[in-house]
Amino acid sequence: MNTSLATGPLPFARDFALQLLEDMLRIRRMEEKCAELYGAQKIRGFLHLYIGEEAVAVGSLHALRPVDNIVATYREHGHALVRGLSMQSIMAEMYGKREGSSRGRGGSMHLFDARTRFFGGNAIVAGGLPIAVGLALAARMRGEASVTACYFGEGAIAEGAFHESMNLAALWRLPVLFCCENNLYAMGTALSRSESQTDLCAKAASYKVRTESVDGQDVAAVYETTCRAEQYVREGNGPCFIEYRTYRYRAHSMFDPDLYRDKREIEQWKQRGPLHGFTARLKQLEMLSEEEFLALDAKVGAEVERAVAFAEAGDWEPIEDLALDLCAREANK
Amino acid sequence: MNTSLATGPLPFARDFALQLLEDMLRIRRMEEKCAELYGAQKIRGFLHLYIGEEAVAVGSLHALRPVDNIVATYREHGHALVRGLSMQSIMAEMYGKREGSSRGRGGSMHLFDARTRFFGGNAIVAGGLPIAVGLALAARMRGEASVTACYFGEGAIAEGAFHESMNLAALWRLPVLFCCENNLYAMGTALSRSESQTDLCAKAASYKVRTESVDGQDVAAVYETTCRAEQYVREGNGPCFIEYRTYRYRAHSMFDPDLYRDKREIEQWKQRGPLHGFTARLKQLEMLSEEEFLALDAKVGAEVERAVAFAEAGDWEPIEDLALDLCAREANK
Amino acid sequence: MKMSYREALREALREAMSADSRVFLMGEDVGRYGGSYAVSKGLLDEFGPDRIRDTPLSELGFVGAGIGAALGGMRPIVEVMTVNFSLLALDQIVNTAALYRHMSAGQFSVPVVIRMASGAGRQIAAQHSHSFENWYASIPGLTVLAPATVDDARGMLGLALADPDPVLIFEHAQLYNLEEELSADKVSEIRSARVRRAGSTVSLITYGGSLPKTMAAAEMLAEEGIDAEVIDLRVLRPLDEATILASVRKCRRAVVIDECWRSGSLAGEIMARIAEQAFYDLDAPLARVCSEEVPMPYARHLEEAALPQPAKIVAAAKAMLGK
Amino acid sequence: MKMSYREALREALREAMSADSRVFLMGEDVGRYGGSYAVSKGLLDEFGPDRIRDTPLSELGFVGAGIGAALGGMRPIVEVMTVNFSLLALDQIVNTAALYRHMSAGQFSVPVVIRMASGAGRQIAAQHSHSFENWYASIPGLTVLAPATVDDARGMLGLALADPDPVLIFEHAQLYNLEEELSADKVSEIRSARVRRAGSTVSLITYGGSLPKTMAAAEMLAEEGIDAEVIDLRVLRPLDEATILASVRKCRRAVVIDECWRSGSLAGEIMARIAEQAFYDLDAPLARVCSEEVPMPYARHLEEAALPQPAKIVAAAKAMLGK
Ligand SMILES: Cc1ncc(C[n+]2csc(CCOP(=O)(O)OP(=O)(O)O)c2C)c(N)n1
Ligand SMILES: Cc1ncc(C[n+]2csc(CCOP(=O)(O)OP(=O)(O)O)c2C)c(N)n1
Ligand SMILES: [Mg+2]
Ligand SMILES: [Mg+2]
Repeated sequence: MNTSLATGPLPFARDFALQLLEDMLRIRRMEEKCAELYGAQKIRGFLHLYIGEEAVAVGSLHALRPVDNIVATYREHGHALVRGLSMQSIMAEMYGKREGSSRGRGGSMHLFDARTRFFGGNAIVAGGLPIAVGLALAARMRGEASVTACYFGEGAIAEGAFHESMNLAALWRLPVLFCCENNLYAMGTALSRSESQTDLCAKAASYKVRTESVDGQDVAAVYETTCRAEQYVREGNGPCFIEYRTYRYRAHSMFDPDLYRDKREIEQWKQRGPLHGFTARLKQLEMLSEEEFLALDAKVGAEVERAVAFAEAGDWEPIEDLALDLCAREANK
Repeated sequence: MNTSLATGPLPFARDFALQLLEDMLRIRRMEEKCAELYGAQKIRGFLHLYIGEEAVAVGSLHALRPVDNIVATYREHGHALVRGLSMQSIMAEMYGKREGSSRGRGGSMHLFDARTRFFGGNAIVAGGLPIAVGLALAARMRGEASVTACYFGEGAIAEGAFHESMNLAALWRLPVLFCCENNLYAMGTALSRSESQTDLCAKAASYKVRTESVDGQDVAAVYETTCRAEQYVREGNGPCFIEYRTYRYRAHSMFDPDLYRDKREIEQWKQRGPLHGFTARLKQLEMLSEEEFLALDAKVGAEVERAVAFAEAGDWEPIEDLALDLCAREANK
Repeated sequence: MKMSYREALREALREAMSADSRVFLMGEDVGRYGGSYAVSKGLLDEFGPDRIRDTPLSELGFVGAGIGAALGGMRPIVEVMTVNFSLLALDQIVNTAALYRHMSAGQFSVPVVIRMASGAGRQIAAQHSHSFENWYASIPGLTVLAPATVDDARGMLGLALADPDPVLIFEHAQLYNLEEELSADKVSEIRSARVRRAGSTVSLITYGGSLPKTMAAAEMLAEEGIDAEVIDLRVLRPLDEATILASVRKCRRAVVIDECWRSGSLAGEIMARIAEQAFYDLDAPLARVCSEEVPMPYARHLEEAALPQPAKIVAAAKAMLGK
Repeated sequence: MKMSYREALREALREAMSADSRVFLMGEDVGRYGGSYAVSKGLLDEFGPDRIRDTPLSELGFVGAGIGAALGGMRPIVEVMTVNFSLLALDQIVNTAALYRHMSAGQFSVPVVIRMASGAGRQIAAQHSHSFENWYASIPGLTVLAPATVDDARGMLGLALADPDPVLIFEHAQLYNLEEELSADKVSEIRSARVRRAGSTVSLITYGGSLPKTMAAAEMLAEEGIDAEVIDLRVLRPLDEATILASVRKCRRAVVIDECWRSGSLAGEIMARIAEQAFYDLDAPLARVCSEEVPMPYARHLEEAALPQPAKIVAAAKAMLGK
């Protein structure tokens, strides 16, 4: 692990930098609130927080276009938010309210949004990869210049679905961006105890897929790397695999006592926090003052409060509508 | 494809060489008879012939020991025979007679033999690989110095089961010999249309598994390579992957019109027939005369005739015994 | 016009591909090989390798890719060589295809058609002879079809493609060589069961590969003066309860026939529905003829003994009538 | 001694591992993490990483490896985190574990035990709330257990390990925190159903996670003067028909309760068996209370509405009695 923080000039303008910072902050503050609401039993079921990994979703999704498809996992609040779901619809979904993005059917793990081509939230590890291959195949057959970005954890690499999907995408040269969020653990299982080859790019390269590996705590590097990969893929050269080296600061889910990681390891990674690091860099570059930061944080805080109020005020889906949207046709029993 | 035949001195004695030749001949003559019996409707269902690939089973299985475990595919008549199932029990099984190795329940694709640790015959492509991993795990936990050899076609490599099994075996350093019979086609699908990376050893190496690739038409080379790999595995160094480069001379199964291969390609490979090549070499080395060859062939022919007579004379399993051996305990419904 | 079931399927594929450029076929050996049951033979030349797309041996991957392509605006027809191999892809069917519309509250839909050969009777033993349509028929969000006639083989595919949600089609391997006259009226819906033989004494309810056997049994019963009605379910999900119950109410006795193992068979589900809804209309206990509860053996006589046969259906019907 | 269902399972694991060095546990996060439902917590320290073996996320691979290890002379206990993920491993269970003995004519056997959490009720939505024990219970060659009490959680594992053939154990996720007095007599067999509450008016037949709900319903019925009998199936394959039929013959009415989707539910199979064998003993149509036929929703009120509940069981029983 590289322990130093990224420094020096940025490859993009201040406005964009502030937007990246704001999006990271939005995820962070939203999720801190979620954790609190989970304690208050407003949010139930599984809740997987993305705290510590924000730079990955923010940097990579900002490299993509509205026409692109996004396929995510159960740890997808951040991706949904950055992609353009309103914080209100996300929060209402976690409350299980009908104003939620899936009318309360999905909860934390199953956020969807057709408008922004956000194909969900998938709670089956590696389950999204074949879907992404198919979305990319459809795009190619329809002559669309879109890229399909598929997020998954490093734990998913052991699944057969990873293997079959990589091969199909490479064999057919499909425009898939395989976005591997390597946070070193799959629940309590460290990468070295799940893969004989821990160099994930070496694994991906065995499918003749182009690979990139980047510091996932550095939002600027994430953005740049993803732009490069996205361009390669969009130009029809076939898929690309990106390893984002990152870390989750919280437990796997709210049920996890988190006893399998060394506290020092967690502390070390926290030194390299994506928010902290980027804020410091912006300050060093004199793009951000402490005052401006506090104003931004207050703005984000207000958005969170509005989202909570919205969710609180929401309605429950009537029980009669349990089977609504099961099928387009008449009830299917 | 290397079009020349292997020549020159052999790394083993004449007796052993003749045994290899005889085993190849036994497979060849048995299967030629099977094809005939299929035409006569004595054998039914699926029948996958190994003709052209004999050197692989013969050379590799002779490198293994009685304590070792063998896991094979639906194209396993040759492996079963070389491993020590009697030709009679194989033939009776294909007839569906109770004297067959599985009392007629399995047929061509499901030969089993506990005595020789022949764990079958598996008609699910790549289905045997996880089983082999488990057998090797058991051997390791029980402190046995056995190797588990698992045969599969190159088509199986696209399956998730291949990926998961390679990783498990490598991660746990298990004594598995992954024996890939690369005959270039999976039914009608050429390797280049099923794998983005057609260098199979490169794929296997991505699991940090040791690899070997050998001319599967040269029984001596197959034997030597397998001995080397088998020793490495037996010594506790973890699994090894061997690619046997071979070719099937017949169609995939008796239902296959075989329209997807170039006739010239087939002819070229026939020039390098494993029997033909090895016989020529033995003659060149003056280890075998034409007379001796004919005598051997006659001996094998007689064995085939005996096997057919045995199968013909066999009984049908009584219908009352349909559920026999379903469970060790009482009928399970 | 006389046509085989196989040809009818091929014609249906050809028609669908010609009519809509979003339709394509993908699966193992559907192209160069011509399909393991030769259904797609010749289509590669006609439509090219993009639309008659051979896949590697990756059932989970390519079924999932079919689902993804449907989400992405195409109308894929995914051929899984046989139902046996579909187990490898089951997660994608259950956890993705069947759920997407409901879980996304109607934002997304998966208009995929998945075809597979199923059933036993060809001496290809335990790993290649399964009938799992009962499992698939238990999954909300799917429509499950079982064409048992050349007409249905010809007509169901287009209707399935028109459905905005996932449809599974089970083609019993023993039917591919079936030859029948193609009727003039096109099959126009995939919602209802059909009375294939009207009768009044006992209702024989079946589908797919068991239909010919059941029709044969009805003939045998007729020779003994027993007037059986034969219902072909056609659609295994959603079940057409109205047709089933009407037949049972008329005949007051029912035998359900399918090739699943008895425990957990679709036949059992049909019986449960009858026991719930037509109990007072019954004059005798319900009965079923299914496969014996063993892995399917290779030897012909054992396989025949393990499968439903006309004689067993006749015996069950007669026992019910006290004959 | 009072004990939780979770502790009972852990004790059973500990006892089995101590008694037989061939026994080991493998699965995702069974070791360092302590098991996703904390069943194996502490066992890694006690038995070491070889025998409490964490696996990568490779359900097909490690379930197959468990089967192979059983063939190779070990007595593996494979934990599949939840039944939902078992779909990825289903091919190995169906096409290998269940077939080996029969297909090899008794030469090989697969003494593996596969445990998995199942069921809904924790608001973890459609991909994590399935009940597929009905599918598994339809496969010849398997024994399928559903411990619903602390005694059974404590006692079934050892008996399952003693079986030379594959045994599946379904642990309903809602039961892990159940606390009960452990009885003095050890559970001694895994072949029969149990009468958990004797009664005479209506037979309520259930298993696993639905047992507590059914017991609650029986109490509610008792308050209304209706004397329900509750049968806990315990063993889902092979079904203990004798106990089921005896209860139905006594009560002459039956409601079957399980958490499967109604179509194709195990409840349906039980009803079919009753309709086949105890038709003349029935005074009313059979009924069942199952899950609604939708993917399980996240929101609590919707999930509750989708699942069997005591009130629904009471209503079904009363309707049957014309009350
Ligand atoms: C097929 C499957 N197996 C197991 C699980 C249970 N599970 C949920 S998340 C998880 C860990 C995944 O780790 P990783 O892919 O690294 O993603 P991360 O949680 O670290 O973001 C596991 C084992 C699952 N959801 N799906
Ligand atoms: C999981 C699965 N999918 C598909 C099939 C159908 N099938 C049987 S053999 C075969 C080709 C396998 O090719 P390969 O692995 O190269 O072995 P070969 O037949 O060439 O020896 C296929 C597609 C199967 N048996 N199992
Ligand atoms: Mg991870
Ligand atoms: Mg091959």
